Amino acid sequence: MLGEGIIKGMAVTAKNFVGSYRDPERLTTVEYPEQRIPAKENARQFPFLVFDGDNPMAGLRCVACQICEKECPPQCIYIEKSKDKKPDHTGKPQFYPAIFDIDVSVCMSCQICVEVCPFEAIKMDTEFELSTEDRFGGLLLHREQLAKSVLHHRKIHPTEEAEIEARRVEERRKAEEKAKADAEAKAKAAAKKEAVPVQG
Amino acid sequence: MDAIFAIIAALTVVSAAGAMFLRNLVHCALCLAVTFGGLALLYLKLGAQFVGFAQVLVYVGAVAILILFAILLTRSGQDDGHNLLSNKWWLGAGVAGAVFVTLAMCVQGSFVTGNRIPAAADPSVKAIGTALMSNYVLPLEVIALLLTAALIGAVIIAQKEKETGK
Amino acid sequence: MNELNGYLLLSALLFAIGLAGALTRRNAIIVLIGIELMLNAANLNFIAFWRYGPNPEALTGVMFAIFSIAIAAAEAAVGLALIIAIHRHFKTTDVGRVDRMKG
Amino acid sequence: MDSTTFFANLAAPGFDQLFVTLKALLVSAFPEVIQPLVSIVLSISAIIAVFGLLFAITTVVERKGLGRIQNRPGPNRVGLPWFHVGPLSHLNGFGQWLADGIKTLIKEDIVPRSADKVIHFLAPLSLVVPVLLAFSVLPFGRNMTPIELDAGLLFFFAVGAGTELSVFMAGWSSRNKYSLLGAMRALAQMLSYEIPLILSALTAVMLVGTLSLNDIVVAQEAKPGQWLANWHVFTPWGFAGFILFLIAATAESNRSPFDIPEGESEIIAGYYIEYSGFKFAIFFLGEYFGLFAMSGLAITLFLGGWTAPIAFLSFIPSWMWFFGKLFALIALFIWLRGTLPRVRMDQLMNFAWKFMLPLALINLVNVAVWHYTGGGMVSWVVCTLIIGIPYLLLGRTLFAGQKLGPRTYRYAS
Repeated sequence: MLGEGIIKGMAVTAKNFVGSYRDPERLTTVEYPEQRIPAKENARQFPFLVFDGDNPMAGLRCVACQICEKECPPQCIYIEKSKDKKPDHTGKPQFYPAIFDIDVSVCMSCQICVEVCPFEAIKMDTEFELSTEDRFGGLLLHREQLAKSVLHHRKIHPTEEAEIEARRVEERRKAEEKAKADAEAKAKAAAKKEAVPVQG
Repeated sequence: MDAIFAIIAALTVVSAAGAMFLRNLVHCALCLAVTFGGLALLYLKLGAQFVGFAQVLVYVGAVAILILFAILLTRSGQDDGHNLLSNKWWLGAGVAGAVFVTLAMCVQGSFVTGNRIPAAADPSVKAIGTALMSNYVLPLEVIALLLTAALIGAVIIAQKEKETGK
Repeated sequence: MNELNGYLLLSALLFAIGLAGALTRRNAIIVLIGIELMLNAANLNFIAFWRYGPNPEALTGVMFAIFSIAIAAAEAAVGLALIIAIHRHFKTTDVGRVDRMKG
Repeated sequence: MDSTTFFANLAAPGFDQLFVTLKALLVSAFPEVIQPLVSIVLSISAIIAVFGLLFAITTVVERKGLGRIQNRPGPNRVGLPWFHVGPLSHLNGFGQWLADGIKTLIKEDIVPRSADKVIHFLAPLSLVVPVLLAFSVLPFGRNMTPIELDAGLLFFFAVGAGTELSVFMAGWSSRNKYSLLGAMRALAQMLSYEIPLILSALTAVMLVGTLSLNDIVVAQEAKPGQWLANWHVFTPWGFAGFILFLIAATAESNRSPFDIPEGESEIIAGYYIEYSGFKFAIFFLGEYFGLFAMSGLAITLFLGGWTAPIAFLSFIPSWMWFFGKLFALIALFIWLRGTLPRVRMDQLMNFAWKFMLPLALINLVNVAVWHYTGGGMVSWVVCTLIIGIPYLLLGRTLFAGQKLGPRTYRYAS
């Protein structure tokens, strides 16, 4: 009969209308500034620089190798190498970036810089609230703004960070072993050196 | 001769002139709608409420819209600029002017129009309805027939070409 | 000048404007508009004479106006249908160029 | 209504006649010469204020209601400025209309370069003025008709005709193909649905025997000794007429599901695509005022106007009944908008000419039958059959040859 479908449809909408008041679970809207959906693990916005420890500038993993600067398709990274060196996590002396700028208004979030980095020093952030009143200066992030603790990365990408952490522990262990072996070898050599006169 | 009549009359005449002599046909039709509205106001002022509202309903609501549709359907919204008036336009204008002068002289010279006092009675809608259903029932039926015939005729005329073309 | 004269003169003026338009313009639609204007001028006369006439209770003028409005509506419908048919046939609405009897 | 009636009502003050008394008091405070003028100005400002506010509230309620129908919360942010403390600071979004109004007021008014400037400017005005005029004959309560006209219904439809012209003016003057398409659609739709609208309204006129809207309402009031009011919607022909009127009114005021003149997904916004800022707001206002006026007329003709449905409920003031019914009808329109998808142009025209028009004509006969059979049990059965059988038959033929099975999708599912 004509009109039957209209009445059925109106019943459905009425059910939704009443239901949305009685059962808040039905409301799919997330009221953003107050409520947020936790970011998915693979979410990515713009890159940031990882540092270890408490001091952001001292703990930067970046060694200013400039691979990311060369690979970046929109060329939004600018790096200047330092004159001096400082030890990295394994204790090896490395350069560090005196200037590390990313223009996030140019960045296209392609993640190539992350993929090419041999030192796990640059990672993608999930931070998206970057609005600023100055569209040139405000969106050009310097290394002080870019540096974020490894703890932050562990929070947003736990799986990946666990892998990296394991690898780095391994690296450190190897470095230590090597150091130990070197030390032993040195000690042996020294002992030999010492022994030689005894023998000799 | 009061101010309200003067205002409405001026509006009606100006828009009627616009309806006749503007270049853009859509403007003409819109001016015509204003003329119809002005006439409806004059009817109201004369105490013929029913006729005034019927005028708006039929003329502004239907005839003006019909003319607009016709203008758009025949794509004559913009005149091409030349040949706005027919070749012997001065003849037509002369005839119209003569008609007006004659009518005006008749009106002014007539004894019938001398100092009439407007009648007081406002016709109620009920009185009009009763009259339509008693004294004027035959014209009413004829009008009904005419309207039906016009409806069917208009449809057939407008459709004719299409059917033969098939 | 009394009031009835004012209405009658206005009606005459409207009639003359309509007549002038219908006689001088080339476009068929404008000719139709002119005819409508003339009909309306006549209606105004009917109403004015009814109002200032000897016995307004008879409603003769009002009835005339009502029937005239109905006829004008029918006339407009048929007239515009004719104009559209002519336009389909001759591809013009210029009354001066619609001069052949044979289709 | 003239001032003598007001003074007569002064003798019987009460909640029911609150506004009438108030107006009489205000008018009597002015000198005799300008009293009619003051009375008119008071009526006009009351109408504009009340319906303006109603329009504002309706826009918010509509958006919230539609949101709830789609399981969204709807606007719930904008509250009053400078009051951002306490639990009521957001007003649950009911300050939205103020923000929208301010926004449209201060937006740039863009007129297309090739537009017909004068007509482009006049179009929104010529939409709002007739619609506002239409309010002047609606009876909002007992003795609360702004102008008591003998031919009130005719006046209502006559001024309604003016809106069609303004739609055309807006569409044509914008020099935009979408706006012209929208205007032509709107005109075709309005002209087609005006016929069933007037025919279904005529049923009430036929039975009551007057075109005066106030008299139609008085005729529907419960007579002494009756417990149920004589609302026309309580009869078979009245119910059918009400439904037909409601459908035609929906189409006439371009509301969903008959909103193809606006058709956002096809022709963007129809005839007011080239309007921005305050002119757009006026169009919006005009549309809603048209809806209110149509709802008011439906209430007056079929839902008993300002009368109470049951006799002992008449202690509630008459104007409250009117506005209560108005709110209910507006809610119904919102509900319909949230439920039904937009129809196609051919469906729309078929529905008007092949379904609405015959049914409206049959309903006219139905009223006559009801009148001459006296309204008893027999006439109930006969009248229900007279309107019911054509409804079933026409409904069937309308869908003849259409397969309306469950919808299948090629790629989804």
